[in-house]
Amino acid sequence: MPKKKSSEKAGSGHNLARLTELYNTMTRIRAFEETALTAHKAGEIPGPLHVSIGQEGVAAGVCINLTREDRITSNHRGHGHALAKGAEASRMFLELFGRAGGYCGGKGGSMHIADFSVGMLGANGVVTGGIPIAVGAAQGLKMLKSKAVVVCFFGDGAINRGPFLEGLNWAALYNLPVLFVCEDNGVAAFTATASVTAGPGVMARAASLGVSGVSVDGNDVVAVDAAAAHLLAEVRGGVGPRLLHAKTYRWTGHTSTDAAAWRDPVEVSAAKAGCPIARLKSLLIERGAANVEAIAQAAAGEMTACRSAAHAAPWPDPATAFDDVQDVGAVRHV
Amino acid sequence: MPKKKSSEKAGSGHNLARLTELYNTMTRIRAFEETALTAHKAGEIPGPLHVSIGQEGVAAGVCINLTREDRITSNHRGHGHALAKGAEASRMFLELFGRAGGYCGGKGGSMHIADFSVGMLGANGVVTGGIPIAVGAAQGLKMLKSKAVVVCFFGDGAINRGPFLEGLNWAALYNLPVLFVCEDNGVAAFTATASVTAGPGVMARAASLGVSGVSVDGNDVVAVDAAAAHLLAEVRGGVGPRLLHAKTYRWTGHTSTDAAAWRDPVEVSAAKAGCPIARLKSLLIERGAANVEAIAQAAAGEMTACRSAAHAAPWPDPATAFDDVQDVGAVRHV
Amino acid sequence: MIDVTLVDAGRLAVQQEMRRDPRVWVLGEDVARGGLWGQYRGFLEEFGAERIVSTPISESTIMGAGLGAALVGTRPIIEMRIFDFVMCAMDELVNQIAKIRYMFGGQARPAVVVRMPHGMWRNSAAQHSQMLESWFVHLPGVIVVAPSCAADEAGLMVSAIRSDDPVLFFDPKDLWLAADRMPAGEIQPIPFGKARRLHEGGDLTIVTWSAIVPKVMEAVTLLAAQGVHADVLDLRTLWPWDEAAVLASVKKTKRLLVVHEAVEVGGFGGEIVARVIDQLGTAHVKVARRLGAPRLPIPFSPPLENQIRVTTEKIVAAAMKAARE
Amino acid sequence: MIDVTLVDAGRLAVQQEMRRDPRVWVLGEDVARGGLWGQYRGFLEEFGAERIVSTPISESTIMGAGLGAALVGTRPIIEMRIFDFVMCAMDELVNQIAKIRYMFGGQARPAVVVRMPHGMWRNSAAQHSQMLESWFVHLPGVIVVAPSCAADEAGLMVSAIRSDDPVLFFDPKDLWLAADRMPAGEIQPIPFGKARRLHEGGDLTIVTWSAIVPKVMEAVTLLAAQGVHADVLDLRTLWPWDEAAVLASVKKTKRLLVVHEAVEVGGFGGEIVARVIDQLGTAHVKVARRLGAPRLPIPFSPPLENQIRVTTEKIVAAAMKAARE
Ligand SMILES: Cc1ncc(C[n+]2csc(CCOP(=O)(O)OP(=O)(O)O)c2C)c(N)n1
Ligand SMILES: Cc1ncc(C[n+]2csc(CCOP(=O)(O)OP(=O)(O)O)c2C)c(N)n1
Ligand SMILES: [Mg+2]
Ligand SMILES: [Mg+2]
Repeated sequence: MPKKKSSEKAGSGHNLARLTELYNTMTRIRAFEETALTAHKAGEIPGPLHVSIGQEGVAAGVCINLTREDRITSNHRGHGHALAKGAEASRMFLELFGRAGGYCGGKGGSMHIADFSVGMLGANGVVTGGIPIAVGAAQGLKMLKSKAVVVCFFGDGAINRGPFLEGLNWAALYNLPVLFVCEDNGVAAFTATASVTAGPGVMARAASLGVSGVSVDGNDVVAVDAAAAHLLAEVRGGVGPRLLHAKTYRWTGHTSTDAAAWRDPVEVSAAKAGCPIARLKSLLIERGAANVEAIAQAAAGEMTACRSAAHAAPWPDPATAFDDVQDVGAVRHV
Repeated sequence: MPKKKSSEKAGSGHNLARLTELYNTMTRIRAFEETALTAHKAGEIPGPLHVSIGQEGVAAGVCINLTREDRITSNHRGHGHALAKGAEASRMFLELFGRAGGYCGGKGGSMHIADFSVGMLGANGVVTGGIPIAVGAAQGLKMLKSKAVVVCFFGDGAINRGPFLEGLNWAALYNLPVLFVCEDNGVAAFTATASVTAGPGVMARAASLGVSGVSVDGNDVVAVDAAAAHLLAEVRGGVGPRLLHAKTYRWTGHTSTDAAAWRDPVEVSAAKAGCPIARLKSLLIERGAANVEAIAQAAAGEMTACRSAAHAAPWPDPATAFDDVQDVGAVRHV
Repeated sequence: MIDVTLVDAGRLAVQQEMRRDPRVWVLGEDVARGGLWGQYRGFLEEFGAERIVSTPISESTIMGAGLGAALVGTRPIIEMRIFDFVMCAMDELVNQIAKIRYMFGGQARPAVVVRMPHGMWRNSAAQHSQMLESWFVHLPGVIVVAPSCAADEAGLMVSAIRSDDPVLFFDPKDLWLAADRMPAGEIQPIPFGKARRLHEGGDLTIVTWSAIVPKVMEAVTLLAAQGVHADVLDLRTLWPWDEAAVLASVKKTKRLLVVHEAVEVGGFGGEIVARVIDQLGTAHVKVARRLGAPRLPIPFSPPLENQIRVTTEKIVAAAMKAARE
Repeated sequence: MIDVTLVDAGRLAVQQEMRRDPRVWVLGEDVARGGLWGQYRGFLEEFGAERIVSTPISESTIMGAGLGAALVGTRPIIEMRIFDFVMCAMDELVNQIAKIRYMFGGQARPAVVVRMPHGMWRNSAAQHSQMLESWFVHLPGVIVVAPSCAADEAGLMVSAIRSDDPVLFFDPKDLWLAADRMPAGEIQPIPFGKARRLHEGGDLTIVTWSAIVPKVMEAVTLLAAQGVHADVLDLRTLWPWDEAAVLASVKKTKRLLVVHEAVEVGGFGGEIVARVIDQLGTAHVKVARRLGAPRLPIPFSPPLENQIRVTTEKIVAAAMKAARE
């Protein structure tokens, strides 16, 4: 049965340093994406851009419980996951801009950011694409006797694709160290997920595949942190996979070019009123934190600088288009 | 919650004619497959052959509740489904033998028998292959305002492939007239299904996808009939899809060339002792049926005759290899 | 003539056929909302939720359910959003749709249209830019359609919907929203297997299709200015393809250049070259060559993408070489 | 030399490499039981259930989990049972494995071997007999291997396991259990991209691979008896392929015949013909032609299967024509 974590209790148990760290991560994600959106609208960023504004609590609350050796897989809306796992904003911006020095040398863009050096095994342009990869990574780590665990982020739209069933069954079967995180923002692209999803939902689906878990208010980062801490402790203990179901809300459209006129404005206002960052900020102020504004300002400043740097950065050498396809049988010219 | 149907009650409610019809179907399936196995061993049937000896109660008990307009989809082990749905044994034998006049003109063989004229939409060589086809057929029938329903047969091994999740969610979502029938013989090819399946099983998986159902002893044909009647009445009533989980046992190996040395002989003997046909026979004799032996003999005679006829039948004209690929863009010669 | 984009042209064709035949319907993600490009705009209002069915993200079942619905007599248009996601539904397409009529000895008629916008769509990177149309030419049981202009999008769509064979319909993503014109009034079906001659010339034959066609035409203008006159055939359908028209043209020009956006290695250009050589003999052909993309995934960054794209300049250079060699 | 089947040869190679490198492991259906053909017989006993992992019927995840496990440094052999089922795992293969290194700018190394027994296997019908190896030549990011004899099965498997690139390894189903011989002792890796010359001759070049090779050799013997001497190259790997060897041979013979079991239309033969014509020019090639199957699904019944199969007689006839024309 899903347990509901109450934020109050967990929050009071949290020390100020941890809350501050969460706040720092969340404001950095927010600033990153707001800056990226502006840059995209200004024509500085090519291709599609999927932002997760409003969902920052999930990435921050989960990843604060991970070590560098732990791995994550992500989906098409992965900036927050990458930043929370420790990827550098500057190299992410370079990648968004398609410049030299970006994480993928300009080959990936927003939808394919990865930083293997911090255990971020990549965003993915295919819905559920990260699920089989995550369970395989966990299987490999187990084989190598590593202590690391894997966190697999996906959206509520992903639970209607076959690999969801296959991957959870697989992880439970081989008792793999995976935390599945369903970021449930209620929509899949432009469609309300409830309108295309039968049955009682992701928790029941997971339970039927042998994966138990916890459902949490994803906009309450303290609750997310507590639930993730609890579940990851279980996963590290070797009990097999677990699921974290985080209910959240996406403030914006599907991509940066989707003005989201189709969204109910009342719903959007309500979500903004319950902003996860504002909620944490109140808590921090209540707990006597002095530097809250400074953190947000630093985040904004950092991202503005990243944007400018990316804008000024050189394009990749066109010849690099031929690199990193394969060692044997690589082509070198048109 | 799964309801268990008790055979005694249902059986007593059955009239002798219906029990006799079930017996006739089951003995015909058994005779068909035993004859086919012998023919295969004698080298008369090319290619792989998957028989369902021991599982006849499921096909018979379900299909007795169908009209000719209802459709079924099947899997790689589909002789019983086809016969129970009304396909002709003679044309099935011709197909097994690869002869002219076979259901597919010799193009399909055992794994691809279909008889659209009786609503048998085909066996399938891909595990879960019939699931999306079944839900789509139901959707089409609904659109055409047909009263027909669709029965989708699959094995316990199929519940670990993605299309199981997708198909059940889909059927529940669009409230489609489908009865899913999981023929659970405990094995998938050569692997005990329990050893590769996490969680509480097919009923829970279906429930999590919004599909409720009934679990039944698949070797008790009277119970299968009663459960299928009940579920199909619901489905015809427009409540959406249902699941029938029929626990059964496959006496033989995966294919006709698998001697099944890997099976526990104690288990096999126990299964044979609980033979679904023998059980029904006892019931019939108890109820005073006079013609039981004659039915079994007639079935054996029919299938022997089908075998001989198939053996003597002409091969298809080799030129027909070029027929029925496509209308436009068809090739006519090598 | 009316001013339309290719999206409009496709929409008008589907709408016309849905009005004509109540068995025609559409299933796919977000289609009730009008589709990703507006190719089904207004359909929910006109045809209702039963004939314009927004589905879960379940590609296997979108494809497979379309097949099942065809088997009972409806005529589904299976919208796959973008071609790359067809990789999630290949069993249903390759093992089921393409083979079911044959395997069952003619009993099944999988009359589906599978709509798969394909190819580059600026800076969408490796998982949203693929062109693998040549794969399906190699797959028995299907028709392969790849239009490059509004009139063909419309006329071939009408044929696709009326076809009893399964039709793989590749909308050209990069041209999808380009301005174009097409005849007003009822859309007439365009037969499969007939190429469209875009330019007459005696110096070389250029065979091409899909999103690259406008670039080829730019190149042809530049070539003409330099005194090289190309015979240009837009194949429009890759299976069946208009071998007769290609052979007739190469007989005249003796020089063949196939231009496609897809990777050159293993692309459909090889098939065309091989057939031409086989049918005409090497003695009657001076040059037979292809121009396609290098064997690389599609990169994201504009200069990288430009580096590997088939450009007008590359087409001019290749055509010049083929004509003069 | 030792007497082995191709199954044995593959087994010995995998065993040798699993002994050498503890990071190598196998996942797939029924593999702990030894695999469908016994290609992993005895592995459970020797390597334990962690390195020979019998999986659920979950092709997407077999493929995708293999990739994930490679990303953390293990070296999986992904056993797909038969090629046709790869259609259930195409997203993981095409959109993930083939592109991940490139998309991520070199960070990922998908060092997997995907094992896919392919082709006819008498009377298994349309869903269990396909050969689509040419598709993967067209797919950037992968190596394509298709051996035809025990020594190649073994030596190429060793190379595949040691490769940091993803290798698609097509075991030839129809030859799988045929008796053959291979060198005793440690199995040496065979480099990718080197053809094997099976016969020397000056009258025409035959390029071939996989299960059809023994039939080609039967034909070559019959041709020799009629005074036609063929240069025969077994490509062994289709990407990279030994273009240099093929060009050298055709330069000598001026006549090329590609023979493959797969459908001729859109098959890899077209690529070979197109490259040869491109590189040598039509003036230096007299004949360039292919022999493959007609564009049909594979039927079940023996006479129908025989009708569409590439047979020794058809090879002889095509070679005769190519040599004499
Ligand atoms: C297999 C596949 N189908 C369709 C798409 C197109 N698509 C991209 S994101 C998306 C919606 C995903 O919804 P969800 O998983 O809830 O993530 P969210 O966008 O809400 O963060 C869709 C349908 C895709 N990328 N991959
Ligand atoms: C997608 C796919 N994977 C693997 C196979 C090979 N295969 C054929 S039958 C079978 C076992 C199926 O088990 P189950 O569904 O329980 O049916 P049963 O054989 O027990 O009747 C397997 C793995 C296949 N046909 N299709
Ligand atoms: Mg969502
Ligand atoms: Mg079973």
